[in-house]
Amino acid sequence: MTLARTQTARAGFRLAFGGGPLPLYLGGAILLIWFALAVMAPLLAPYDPIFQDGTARLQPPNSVHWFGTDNFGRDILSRIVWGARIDLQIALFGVVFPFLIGTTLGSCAGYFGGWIDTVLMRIIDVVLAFPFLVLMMAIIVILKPGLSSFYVAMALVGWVSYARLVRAQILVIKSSDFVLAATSLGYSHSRIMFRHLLPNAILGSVVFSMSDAVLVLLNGAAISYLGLGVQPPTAEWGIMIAEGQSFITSAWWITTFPGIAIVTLAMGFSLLADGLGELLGVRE
Amino acid sequence: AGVLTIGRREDSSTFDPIMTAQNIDFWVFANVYDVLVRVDKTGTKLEPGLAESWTVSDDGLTYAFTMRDAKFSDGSPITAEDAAYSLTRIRDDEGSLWSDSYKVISKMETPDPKTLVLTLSEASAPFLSSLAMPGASIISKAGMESMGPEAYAEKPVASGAFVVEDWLRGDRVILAKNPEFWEADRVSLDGVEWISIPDDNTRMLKIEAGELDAAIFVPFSRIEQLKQNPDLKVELDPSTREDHLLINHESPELAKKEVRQALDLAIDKQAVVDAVTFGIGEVAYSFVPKGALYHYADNLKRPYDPEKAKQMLSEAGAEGLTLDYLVNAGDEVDEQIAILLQQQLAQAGITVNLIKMDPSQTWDMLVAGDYDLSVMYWTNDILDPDQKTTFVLGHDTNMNYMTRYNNDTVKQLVADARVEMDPAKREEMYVELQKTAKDDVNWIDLYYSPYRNVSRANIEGFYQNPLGRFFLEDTVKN
Amino acid sequence: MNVKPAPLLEVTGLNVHFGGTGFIPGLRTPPLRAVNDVSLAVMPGETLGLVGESGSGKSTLGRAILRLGELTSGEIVFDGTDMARATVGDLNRLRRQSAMIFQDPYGALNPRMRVGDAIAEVLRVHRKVPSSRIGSRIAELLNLVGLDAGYANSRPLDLSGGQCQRIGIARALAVEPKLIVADECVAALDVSIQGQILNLLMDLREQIGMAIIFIAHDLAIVRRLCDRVAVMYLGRIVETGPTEEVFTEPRHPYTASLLRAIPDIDPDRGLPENPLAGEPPSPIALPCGCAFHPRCPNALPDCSTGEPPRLGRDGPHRAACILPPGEIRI
Amino acid sequence: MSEPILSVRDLSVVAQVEGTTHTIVDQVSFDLQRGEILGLVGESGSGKSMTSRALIRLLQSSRLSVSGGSAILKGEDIFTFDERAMRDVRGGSIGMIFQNPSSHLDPVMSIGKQIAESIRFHKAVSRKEARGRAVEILRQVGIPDPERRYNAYAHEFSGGMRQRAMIAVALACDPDILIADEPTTALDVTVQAQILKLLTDLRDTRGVSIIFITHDLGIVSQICDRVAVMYGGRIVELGGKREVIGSGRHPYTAGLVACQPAEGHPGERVRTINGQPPRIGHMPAGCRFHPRCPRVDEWCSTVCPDLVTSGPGHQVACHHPIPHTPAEAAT
Amino acid sequence: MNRYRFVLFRPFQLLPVLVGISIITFVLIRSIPGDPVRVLLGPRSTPGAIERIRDQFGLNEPIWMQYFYFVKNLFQGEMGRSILYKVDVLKLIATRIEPTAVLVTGAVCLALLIAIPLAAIAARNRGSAADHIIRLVSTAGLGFPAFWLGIMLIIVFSVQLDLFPVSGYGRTFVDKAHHMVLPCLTAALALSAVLTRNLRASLLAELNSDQATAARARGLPEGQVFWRHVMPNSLVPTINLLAINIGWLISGTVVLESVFAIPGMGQLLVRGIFTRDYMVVQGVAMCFALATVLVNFLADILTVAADPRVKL
Ligand SMILES: Nc1ncnc2c1ncn2[C@@H]1O[C@H](COP(=O)(O)OP(=O)(O)OP(=O)(O)O)[C@@H](O)[C@H]1O
Ligand SMILES: Nc1ncnc2c1ncn2[C@@H]1O[C@H](COP(=O)(O)OP(=O)(O)OP(=O)(O)O)[C@@H](O)[C@H]1O
Ligand SMILES: [Mg+2]
Ligand SMILES: [Mg+2]
Ligand code: NI
Repeated sequence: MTLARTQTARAGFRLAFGGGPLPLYLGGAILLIWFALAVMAPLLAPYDPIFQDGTARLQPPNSVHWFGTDNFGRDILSRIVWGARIDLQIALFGVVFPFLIGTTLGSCAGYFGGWIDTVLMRIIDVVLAFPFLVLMMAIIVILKPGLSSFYVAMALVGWVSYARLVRAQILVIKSSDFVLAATSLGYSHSRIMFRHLLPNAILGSVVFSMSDAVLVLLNGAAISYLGLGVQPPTAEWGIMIAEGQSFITSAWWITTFPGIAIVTLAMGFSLLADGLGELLGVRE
Repeated sequence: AGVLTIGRREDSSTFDPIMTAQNIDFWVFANVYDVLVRVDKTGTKLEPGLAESWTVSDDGLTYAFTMRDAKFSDGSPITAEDAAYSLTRIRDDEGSLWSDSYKVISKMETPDPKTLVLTLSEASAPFLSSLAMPGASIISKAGMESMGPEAYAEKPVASGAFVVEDWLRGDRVILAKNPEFWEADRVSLDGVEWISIPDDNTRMLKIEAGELDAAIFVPFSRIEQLKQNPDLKVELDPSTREDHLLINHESPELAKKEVRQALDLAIDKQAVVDAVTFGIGEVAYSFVPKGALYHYADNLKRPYDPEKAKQMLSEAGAEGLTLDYLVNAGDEVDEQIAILLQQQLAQAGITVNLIKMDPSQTWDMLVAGDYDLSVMYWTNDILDPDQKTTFVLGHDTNMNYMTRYNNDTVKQLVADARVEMDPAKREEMYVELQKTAKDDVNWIDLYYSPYRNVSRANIEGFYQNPLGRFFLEDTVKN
Repeated sequence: MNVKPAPLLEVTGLNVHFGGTGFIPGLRTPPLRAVNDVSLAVMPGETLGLVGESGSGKSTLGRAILRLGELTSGEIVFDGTDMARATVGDLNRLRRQSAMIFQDPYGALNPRMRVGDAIAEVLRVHRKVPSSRIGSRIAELLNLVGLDAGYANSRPLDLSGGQCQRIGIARALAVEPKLIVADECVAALDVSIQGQILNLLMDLREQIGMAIIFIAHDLAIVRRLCDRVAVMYLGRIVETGPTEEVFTEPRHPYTASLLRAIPDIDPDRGLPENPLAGEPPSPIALPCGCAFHPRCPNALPDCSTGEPPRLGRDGPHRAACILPPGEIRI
Repeated sequence: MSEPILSVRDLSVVAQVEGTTHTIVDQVSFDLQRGEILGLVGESGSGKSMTSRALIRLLQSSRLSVSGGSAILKGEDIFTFDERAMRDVRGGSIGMIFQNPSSHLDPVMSIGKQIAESIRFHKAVSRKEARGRAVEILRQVGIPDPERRYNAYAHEFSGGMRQRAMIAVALACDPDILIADEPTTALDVTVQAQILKLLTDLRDTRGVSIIFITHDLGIVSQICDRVAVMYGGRIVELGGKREVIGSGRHPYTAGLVACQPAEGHPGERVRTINGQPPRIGHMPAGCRFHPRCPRVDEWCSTVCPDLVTSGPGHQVACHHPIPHTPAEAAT
Repeated sequence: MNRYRFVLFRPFQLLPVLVGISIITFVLIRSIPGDPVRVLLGPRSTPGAIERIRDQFGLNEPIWMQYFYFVKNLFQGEMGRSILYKVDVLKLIATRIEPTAVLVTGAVCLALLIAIPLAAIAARNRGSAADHIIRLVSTAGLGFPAFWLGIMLIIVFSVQLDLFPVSGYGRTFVDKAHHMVLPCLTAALALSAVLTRNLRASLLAELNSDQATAARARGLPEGQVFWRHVMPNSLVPTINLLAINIGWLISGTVVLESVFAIPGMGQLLVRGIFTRDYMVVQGVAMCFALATVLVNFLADILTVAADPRVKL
């Protein structure tokens, strides 16, 4: 019976809150640590992340340079700590803009339907059919390589996932009774959309945005590998891996530590996504 | 005997010699085609190729070549007519990338199949050198006419040591020994495979794993480590490559010679050599590369002196200078140099903004003069210094290699040197040019670097001359 | 004879079709006729029961009347205006004078809004009371549906089904409607709660005098609550009339089968001997003639041909059946 | 009276919620005779489904567990069975008919295959034979054209046919007991009547015993032989349908009967039971019904009454049962 | 058969997508600063030569004329000449399409081979150590940059263990399969991480579904319930996830082909972008788009085949 089912769902909701999903805490903790490192980078980093020490090039991890140094004699640990600032920023902005654009367009399409929906779905088809790394490369090259272009490209390419997700959600919720009730009570479109539809439709996207952050980070790294990422000598993990590529067999530490950094941050985000999904009962 | 497999960064794009300007293609052309006149192994002398001998008229306008008894890979003889056809094509064909360099030929005659007579419109000292360029490779007239350019570019009729057996686009070029080659007994290999492996790491791992006989473009960073490996031989062959820092003379502060000299002083080239080339390169001091014809070994070597640089800058009223530095995105070495120079110039009080750009776009910006500094490199295509000098100092159509360097005396001197046929006098003129360029700081010479190749221990004679030609006809696989 | 008052709602020839898309004629899917040529009228203050089996189009009709779903054709005259061709202003008037109560008490409330906010929202949108009085009006409304004013602070998920249903009703009452459409509003509730809601509706009807269209498939409830009843079968109204008359003297064989199938609480009466046989036909491919004829125990050869019989015209009790009244037994 | 086919004693089910243990089904005991239909009534959340699920040892969640009691099926306690033996009970001895056939049938496997699948698992028969039997069962439950419908999927059936298919699946291995958990709640009355007829026919022809879970007292009085009324996880009254529905002695049973809308005249207010049903975690102490009970006193709120015999085959759990006859009431 | 009706209509819906893609690529690649001819000529370019070659490739025409020629050529079965390779792009693609197709299909198959058992183990032992490990590993697997992972696999499996060739594509069937194991594995690892997580979630939901309970109530053993009733129902969303990710996977080949020196379309495309070889980029992008669209189409057919309820 519907009633019984709702009650069980409700119990599940509370259960999740009370007991708390482990991934949520774990993911949250990882992100928090990175966030703290990023904020306190000036205090924590032992060296200037861009200072080149000609006498200390390619040193393996030792007591002076815990994570070793790169081919310019820059301290890897300091670069990773400072890099956290950029990478968190990448994860944030790389998600926020697509999220905003995607949810707006997706909810309009889902709510109004008709030709708006048709046009938008066709555009989404086109963007999806395009190999997106290539699209991003092209956009970045047009705008000139760098972080801000990366954000723009990410926004132009990444919104489709959110649009699809929100649209699908809106379509489901649109036909639910409480939206019908809102219509029957004579509420305006904007009120129904912003007060009733979106708050309920957006959960899935919020959870998705966490795992999307992982993809954004990796995209950033791939873009750096192809040479279109942040401007040198900025410390950023993707570019550190890319620069350390040529030393992968001779000086493993240059790529391994930023690699681990990316993986842990990515894990933090996916764990958080898992936990949030479990908590809010959202499936990807 | 055996097939030599060589790993390189990219695959060939064509086998039509006139359609490309890329080393990657040229280096294979030299295996497949022969030229009238060759550059020798040391890269300092010309020697006979398909032309057995030649005479030059006193006014330097008429060249008479006697053709050797040689055959194309299809068995037909290589005649003077084929040679004339090849040169006409490079001069006149619509798609030719090199026509400008051969416009000087005004007339080609083939009185008999063994004789080719070329008449020039003006005397040209570098002319003979330019015939050694792979673009001027001798192709089969009959073959080209019957196959059409597209098919010929795919599977050419060869005049060189090897013939294209198969070409797996994007992957590898498979060459087989050409039994009809006039020096066929010199060739020991049964064939050659040029394999494209874009990733530097993968290429090195592949040769370490023994899946390749040789690999070219060894990254500087790997040389030391590869040398440790007893199964491998790392070859550092002198090249004509020179890396330099372009300066835009039209940007207001940089128009002053003193400022440019201060920049030169502020750059620690040895540090670049150490950090970027791992000590393998050598500090450069002239635009004519070391070991090349007319290189001036005593040219001025400005010391690294950031204090003096600072002082000169303030004297020139260019304190707190801020410069835009264009970096080629995706080029590891370029990025490394940029990062180093940024820190060095900062010590002389110069702020450098790195602007990373996709290479094709950097090119546009350089042409448009939208930059202050940028790193570029040059390798010679021909033996004679004229080609590079003209591009760099001769006020050619490319604004002196985009530097917009402007010195009329130099310009005149370049033109004079081109037509001067006396080697001793030419040498003097080129020394003068090198001195002036250095004084004017047309650009900043950074370093010379060798070709870096690695081969398995059982490979012998895997050698590249300074112009980049591989002598695979002498390579032996044991 | 006194003058017959004008009906509050008069529906004429209403059709709602779903689907029927496809631009290549051969492959086009036929439309699903969820509501098929329906006409009915509701007087002010009257309670009309709408019964029929699942999928017969009751909800669709209820929504179409309130213009909450698309409609294909027909007229819906509400308080003198044809809402089928309404302007935005007319629609707003309809919204201010009508309301809907839903089957799923949880589903009808936004899970993210507090109860009080949900009611306040209605009051604010329709400017029913000055904002200073909103708080007290919410308390009033909650009291009206038998809830403590303290419930204003709770969220729907913390309430029981019966409480939620009351909130839904309170919110519907906030617009002070002349017409309420209640779509199976007690079907999801426990038996012991059902009665509470029914009583509430009866109380409210007496106090406020609104008209109710009560959709249900529980005939016992309809008999208890409604003044008149309309029976639907596959998108059509097959019988309509005063409740007691229909229940005691059904004129359509389908109504009769329905009444027969009601499980009786009397332990001495067993199962009906021969329940209605067969499955309802697919609403996409309606049979020729009377849609009920394949299952009709009284079917005549004529029933399977021609146009489906129309609802009779005379008197309050009408049926769409060619059999003469009185032929049909319960 | 013959030996009951199933005898449940003191069955309790507990749930772990937020670290605390709640008893959801509390010491439920009843017998099921061969060929009998036992009605299990009570409102939503009273533990009807939980009781039936416990009998096939398939509680929906790992947080739920049977905490005590026994269920003797043909002389053996099924709570002592291992997983293998339990599989034979499920489908073999006890068939389950669920309320919502559309979600309880595998949407991507054809109906016939699902029946044949369980036949093949319980009986060593060939694929072909299983198919033949499946078609036969489909015919028995009144699916027209069963050979063709064998390959149909659940979504291609109407609601009534789906419920028949569900019954067919439960019947696949000729079980002795059918547990029908609200099998008609989602259906309309006409179809409901068909299904009820089918179930009573099955009882009459095959002699299966049926536990019929519902909250519709009308259905109970039409088809059941005996009724158990549940409230808050306990059986509060158990007896023949005439005794329980006609003259229920527990105030809750009486209230339930009284609040049927059919009981009364048009326009008249429906009689109701005050208050709300208890929710899990908020179970009142003492008698679970006492906060809503008209006959409550202090005793009710402290001591939980046991199910005691109050007449032939009639048990009630109340400190103050409604008297049988006016005479009894007077004393 | 009515359910497969969409097969007839879908091609019409694809057309606007392809037109959209072609226009976007056409405009996009041409709006990237940089001149293909200048790239072709390198440092020795002179304005005269540039003009001449531009004329030869029709690059001096207005852009809409170029598009018109492109479409016209398309109808004649040509895609225009590559500026760098001087042959028709279609011919280039023909030689390059196989490795990429093999890479993508191999990766998908391998990913499924990895994901299905892992998800099955995780879901059937929810909350166990195995479940946690699988979830953690798949979460971590998502975070590895492909180019880094690729090199690591080469070092371990090719250089150290000498099991697979370092790079390249191979010529005979067996040889090709041997060469493609590592690249496919690299792509599959990330993909299987996504799939495992998702499939696990679907499986869990489906394991708790009513129909699974009903199957258990029929006395079916857990294994049978799982593989016959739970898995088939969970695979449909996974198929769709795979289809959605196919674009991502195809993009991934760009990096992988460069790491593993596979002569595929990804490399062609990257070089095309960097050398501004308009026609190549155009052709390859269209090809990729077509592939994405076809894969989605295929996924639709599979979904319809796997789930009798679905109508499209
Ligand atoms: N949005 C829709 N699109 C297509 N068909 C629909 C839609 N809504 C309803 N239908 C169909 O219209 C018919 C009537 O549906 P409706 O919900 O009105 O029936 P109902 O009488 O309210 O049934 P129930 O008693 O189950 O609520 C059904 O066959 C249904 O499948
Ligand atoms: N997974 C669960 N965990 C904890 N409690 C549960 C769970 N599932 C059900 N319950 C609780 O168990 C109690 C009994 O539920 P049950 O499903 O047996 O009721 P029911 O009488 O069958 O009701 P309905 O008429 O709604 O089917 C309810 O209070 C319910 O909230
Ligand atoms: Mg309805
Ligand atoms: Mg239940
Ligand atoms: Ni119910």
